[in-house]
Amino acid sequence: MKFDFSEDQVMLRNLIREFLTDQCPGSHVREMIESETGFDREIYRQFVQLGILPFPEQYGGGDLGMVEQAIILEEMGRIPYPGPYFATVMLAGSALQLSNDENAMARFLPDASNGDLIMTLAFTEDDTGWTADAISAEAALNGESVTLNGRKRFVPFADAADIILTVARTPGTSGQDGVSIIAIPADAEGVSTGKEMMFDVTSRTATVEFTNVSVPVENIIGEAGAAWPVLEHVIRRAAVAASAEMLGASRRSMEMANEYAKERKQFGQFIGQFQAVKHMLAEMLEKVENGHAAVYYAAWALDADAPDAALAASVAKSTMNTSSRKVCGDSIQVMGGIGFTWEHDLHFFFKRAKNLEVLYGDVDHHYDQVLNEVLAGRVAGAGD
Amino acid sequence: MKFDFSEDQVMLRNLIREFLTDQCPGSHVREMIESETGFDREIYRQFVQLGILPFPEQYGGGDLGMVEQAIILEEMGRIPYPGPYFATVMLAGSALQLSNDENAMARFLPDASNGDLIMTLAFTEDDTGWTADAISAEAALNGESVTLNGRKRFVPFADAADIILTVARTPGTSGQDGVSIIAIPADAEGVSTGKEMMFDVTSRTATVEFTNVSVPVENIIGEAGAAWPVLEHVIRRAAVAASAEMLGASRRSMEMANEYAKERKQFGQFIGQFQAVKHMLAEMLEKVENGHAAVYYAAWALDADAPDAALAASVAKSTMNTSSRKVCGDSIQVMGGIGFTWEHDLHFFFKRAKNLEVLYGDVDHHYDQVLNEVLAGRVAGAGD
Amino acid sequence: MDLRYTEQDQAFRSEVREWLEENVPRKKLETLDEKKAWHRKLYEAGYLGMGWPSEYGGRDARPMEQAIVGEEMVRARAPAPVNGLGISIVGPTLIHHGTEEQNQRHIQKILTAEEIWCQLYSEPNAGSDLASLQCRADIDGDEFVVNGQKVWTSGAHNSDWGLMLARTDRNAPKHQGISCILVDMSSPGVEVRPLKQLSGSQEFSEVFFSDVRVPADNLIGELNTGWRIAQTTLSYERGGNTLSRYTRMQESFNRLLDVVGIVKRDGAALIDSPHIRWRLGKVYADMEILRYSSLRILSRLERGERPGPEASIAKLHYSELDKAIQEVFLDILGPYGQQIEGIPDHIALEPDTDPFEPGSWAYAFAWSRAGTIYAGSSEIQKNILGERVLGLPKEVRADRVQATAQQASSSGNGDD
Amino acid sequence: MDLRYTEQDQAFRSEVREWLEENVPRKKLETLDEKKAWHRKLYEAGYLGMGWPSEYGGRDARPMEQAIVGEEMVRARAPAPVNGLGISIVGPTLIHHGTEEQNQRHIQKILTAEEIWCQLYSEPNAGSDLASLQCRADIDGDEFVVNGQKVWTSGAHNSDWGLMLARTDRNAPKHQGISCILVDMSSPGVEVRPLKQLSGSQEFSEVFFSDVRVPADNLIGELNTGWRIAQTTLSYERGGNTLSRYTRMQESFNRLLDVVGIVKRDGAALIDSPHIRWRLGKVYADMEILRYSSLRILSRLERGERPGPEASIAKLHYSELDKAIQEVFLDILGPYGQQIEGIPDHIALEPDTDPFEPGSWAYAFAWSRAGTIYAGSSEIQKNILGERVLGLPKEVRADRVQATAQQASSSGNGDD
Repeated sequence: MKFDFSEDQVMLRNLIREFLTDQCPGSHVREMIESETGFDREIYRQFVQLGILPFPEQYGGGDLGMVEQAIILEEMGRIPYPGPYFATVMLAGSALQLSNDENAMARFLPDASNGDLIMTLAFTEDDTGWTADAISAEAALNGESVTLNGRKRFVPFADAADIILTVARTPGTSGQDGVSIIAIPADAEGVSTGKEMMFDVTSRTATVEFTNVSVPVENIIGEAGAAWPVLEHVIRRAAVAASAEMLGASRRSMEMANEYAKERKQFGQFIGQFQAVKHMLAEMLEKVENGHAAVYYAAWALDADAPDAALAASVAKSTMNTSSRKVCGDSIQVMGGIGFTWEHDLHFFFKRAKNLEVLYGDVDHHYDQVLNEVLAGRVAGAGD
Repeated sequence: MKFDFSEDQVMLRNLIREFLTDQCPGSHVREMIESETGFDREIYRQFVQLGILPFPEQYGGGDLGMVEQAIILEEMGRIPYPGPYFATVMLAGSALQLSNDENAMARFLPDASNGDLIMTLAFTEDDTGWTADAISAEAALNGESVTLNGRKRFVPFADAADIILTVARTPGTSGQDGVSIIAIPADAEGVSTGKEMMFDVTSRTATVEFTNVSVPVENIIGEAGAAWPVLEHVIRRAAVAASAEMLGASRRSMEMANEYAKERKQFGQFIGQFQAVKHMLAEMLEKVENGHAAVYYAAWALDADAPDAALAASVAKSTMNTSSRKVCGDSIQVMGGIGFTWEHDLHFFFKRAKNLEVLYGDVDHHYDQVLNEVLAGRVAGAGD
Repeated sequence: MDLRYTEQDQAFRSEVREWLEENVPRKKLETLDEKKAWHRKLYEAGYLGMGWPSEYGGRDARPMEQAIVGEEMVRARAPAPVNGLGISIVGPTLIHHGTEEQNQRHIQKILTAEEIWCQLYSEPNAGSDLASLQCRADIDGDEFVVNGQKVWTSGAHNSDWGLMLARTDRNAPKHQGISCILVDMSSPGVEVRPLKQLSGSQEFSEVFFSDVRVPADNLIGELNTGWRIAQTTLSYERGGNTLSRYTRMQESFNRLLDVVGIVKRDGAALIDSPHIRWRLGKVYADMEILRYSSLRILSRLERGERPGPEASIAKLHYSELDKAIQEVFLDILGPYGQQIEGIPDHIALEPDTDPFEPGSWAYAFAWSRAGTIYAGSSEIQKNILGERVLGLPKEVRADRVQATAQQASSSGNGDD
Repeated sequence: MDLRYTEQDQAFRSEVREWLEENVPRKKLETLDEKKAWHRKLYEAGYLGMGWPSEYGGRDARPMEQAIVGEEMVRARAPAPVNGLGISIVGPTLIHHGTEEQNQRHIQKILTAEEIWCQLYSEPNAGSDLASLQCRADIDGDEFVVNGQKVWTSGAHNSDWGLMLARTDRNAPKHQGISCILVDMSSPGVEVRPLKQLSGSQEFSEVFFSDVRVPADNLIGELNTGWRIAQTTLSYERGGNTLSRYTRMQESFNRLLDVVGIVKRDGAALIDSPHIRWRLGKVYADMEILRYSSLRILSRLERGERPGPEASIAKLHYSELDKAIQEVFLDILGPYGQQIEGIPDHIALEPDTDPFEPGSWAYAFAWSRAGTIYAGSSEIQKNILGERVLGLPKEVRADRVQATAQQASSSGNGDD
């Protein structure tokens, strides 16, 4: 029973923190979010070249586990980093890896590992759920090609992506049957993107319309019509990854509020001397530390393929969904007016956490999953 | 627009408060709850003879409205008064009044108004819901008599009651159809009661089993098989009445905690000087004052037969359900160890409020009702 | 108890509603002139400053009539008057504390929006602890010389005049060295720098004062009595306006009801999700409580009572409630609730013409986070309730300890 | 990170489980002798004081092994050892601070329950502010003379000995005048009065001391160092036991799962209510967090770290969580959850043999309200976290202000 990070993991965290605080100070985050694409391509390239990717080594990755990805994403949450790492690596990359489609991996992962290829996953539609019932875009097989029609919303970094892994179903199917993942080049004929702008200014998304987009059948990732189990696993990984980002955003937010409470005086004393503020911060600390336990337990469980891996992922996401709104929100309350200004970085964390709350399952979705796992007996044994 | 009590209403409140603080000090409450029946028959008799009942004057009542009953019940909650007022007047009495069954009223209300007759309503069964679906006890008509079979649980003061108004359905019916209210003498053959003891030691209930209990058809209150609309109305009144009791329990509880916070010193200062305690009490005050607005609005709406009367009743009950647990619970937290002793009265309020939470609809039930009323457009107009 | 609207009130409501239907601008007011024109129109219809005495251009209207106008304006999606602070804060302050000359000079122009006003209270180091403000107004002959900085000044960029709290005696205990002064915002030495908020919009400014000369005649009331004047002023912010806050929430709720009938999640309309139904029921119940308690406050105002410390309950309640409700709205709406651009028409919070809320759920959400901070944070309100309503002893606080120590030291060692 | 149990731990767990299956009493322990016999049996099996050094009858067991025993005892519904405070508090205190003679005299008897111990700390006026205790132990020759009152003494009526904090110097600053003393509860002048709790049960007592004479040899450590000793003692209460608290919650949850499959509300099984499913999912998620964080604490203990102020997170977390969870259980169960007598067998919380929880949901609910008050209230824990973990400055508090004033006054007016 070792809950602490290994030495390698500590080194990884230090490496990432150093890189990001160096390359992405608040001033540069502001530049990036004002820019056309919303991120800095050069920083992104350098970042993925740090050798930290979960992809297999033969495709240029670092073969790192989910615990390591959680460490990386927690650090990203502390900036919060604006860029397509999550989209390329945690969404599209996970879909390729978990599909076990060697051809597709060989085709896309080496370039992605270089930072030359940006990918994303188009899952969400007008229906914003995270079960197979939410999918209605249609992919029709016509001999050697497949034709895609449908509209995807909130596609992360769709404007920047070269490849959009798109989730669609065989016409006439429903539920978990008939779901496929298809690699669509962003410049394919019939693909058009529409602007979205979110409350979380550090994340970019777009609406993508697919009108009779035709690609070769080789672009289907894994087996046609049988992608749901893969997607379920992708969403689970994404939920844990998002939880890690929310943890980073929460902890950084709390640290800022805590520093402020030690410096800001009102009524002749530091505001951190008022119990109202002190106790609020103590509650944040409790939530952050519990969140740490939840995120890393879940990441470990995925790596270990533990029987309670799905349960732990839902515990982590539902917990961070409720904690991060409280921690980031109360940080604003502690900092008062200054926390409400655009000039202070605090709102970035609040917004990033809020955005991640509704992605990869809200609390309703995950409490449902938790109970299902419990009723199915997929819980951790007490060592037996 | 007058939200304040009229002079008569203020006088009524003072009368009740004086009577109850006089007759039911904490010491006597303790004696009553230790006694066989759980209440003091003589005090009960004197109390109902104050002329405060909602029954029509011709049957010995005071013809008072729901606002007045809320005033009375709020005062009872401040003791909290242990006795069958709620069961006799608000449950059974309401059922008789709302049934518009003149014969039944003439038969029972005069004695009830004297305090000679104690009545109760047996609604809850093994299924503890508050819709018609919860009812499965059967009442079969055989010519001039009706035969009752079934088990009722949590029947208030069933041990003391002379008449048990029992809710049952015609065999073969379901839902809101076929529901009747039947007056069963407690000493009828086939009636047996089983002991229950509740966390709320100031309220008595019992399990009542009906085995082939046969009574004349005249004992059916109102029209046979058509009692559901009446019962729905009875439950609505009971929900508002219970909210008023919870309000009284909450306010009294808060007052005690507030007094304690002004007297108790720790770390050289009054604990009410700590923001943790001060803010907790301020939040209680907010809840209590909002509860007051909710309870009396709902009571007024019932009296005025306002279009939003059902909505307001559900708002009041759901609000007091969530507020009273917080107010009474935090009072214990403020008072610490002393609040956890049996010798201090504080726990009586906590327990009474907890008991009332699950009666006449929990929050799930009432939030459901609220939305239904809103979707049906049965809301208050803005003066139009 | 009688919670019916009187026939008189109902008639008045119909009149207001009719007038608004005919007069509310159908397009967003872009220019300052357009905004002033709308303000003036509202005034001329008798719907601004309506509680003021008729001698000052008001109509001695009852609190209920003011509340009705407030409600109906929300319902009609009428833009707020551009000189809102002039109407809600400055006018009443002048009426209570101004000289005849000051009132003659300003009140009519406040009503007509010829003069737009802002409130110069908060400072970077004086937020919750407003009385520690440091912006100085030093007397020099028959002028004040003002130096310092204000922050969180709403609408400063449009303002002609400001109502300022400034320190006029640096040696007095902090509450006793503050004065209330009228400042011409076009005076040399006044600099306004817009401040961008978390919401992305810029409703507030920082205002800097460098040797700004203000005629001594612009003092309100006595010198060094500004704190007491401001306390009265602040109380105008609380009380009768809670009903229109309720109405605003209800308008959003009704819009949400439309949306949840259309938008689907996991194949079913949102309204068919039991969890969403539960939340909608709870939110509506919570909103109704605000309505009931607003009616209770109005009933007191109608009886002629002034809002006392109990008004803190209303402030605490509606600001915390708004925060909770907006969060629930976003829970229900999923990513659509966080969309600022590109939001489908059938999901958008109907764009009203109020510049404060440009039509996205996210904006309303963002602003709800400010409500528990400004005009006395929730923590301050709880202190007020604890001490002034519940009668709890004041907390031991550094400034009080220091004041006591200074007093003891200045009075010698006599009471050892 | 590696969160698997080692093979060694798994083997140990199987061994413990097997032993408990064979040995846990099948009926409620009624008499003190029966309770002592069970305690002794546990000790002889090696499951009590197992972390103590072997020279004192322990087996130098690892924290994980202790946690496993704790978990398995809950799972097996094993009665708690009657001398629980002796094992958890008194023994470790003696091992760290006792003289060789004191240890020889008591430790073995603590392990065997020949001596049952209680903890004489809290007083009516010393709860959260324990250091303000007033119970006096005055030195008179080679004896202490003890006068005063203690309260919230758990198991006092059965106790042979008590570990007392008493004031031995009334002129010293409050933390520096307290000593830690062993008191024979059969001494003349000791009076135990049972105290009935909100739950209806009587686990605690008030204890009165009138001129009770205690040999000076019974002092633990140095005179007037009792506060420091008690601080170490209190830290034993926190830490490794959170896993068994989780296990207890999980046992209740599993029982609830049985019940909600059977009991109906409005015609449908409780488990079919989406709202109840939501609550069950949430409760389980919250419980899992407690398990994960317990494992994290255990992992630190295994590495040899002592629980520091972070242990306050665990205390705050499990006590507040228990309060929330028990409330949810009652929400789900409706009136059945509040039944104390007459509860149908298929709904009752399975009666275990633990005297603390006599099998009703209501009792567990009632006790959950005490958890945020005793052993450092939630408010105290938040202060500890704020000041000792987050490094926030201490609050301005009357006793500190007074101490500073006294210091200033006793050192003359030098630092004016």
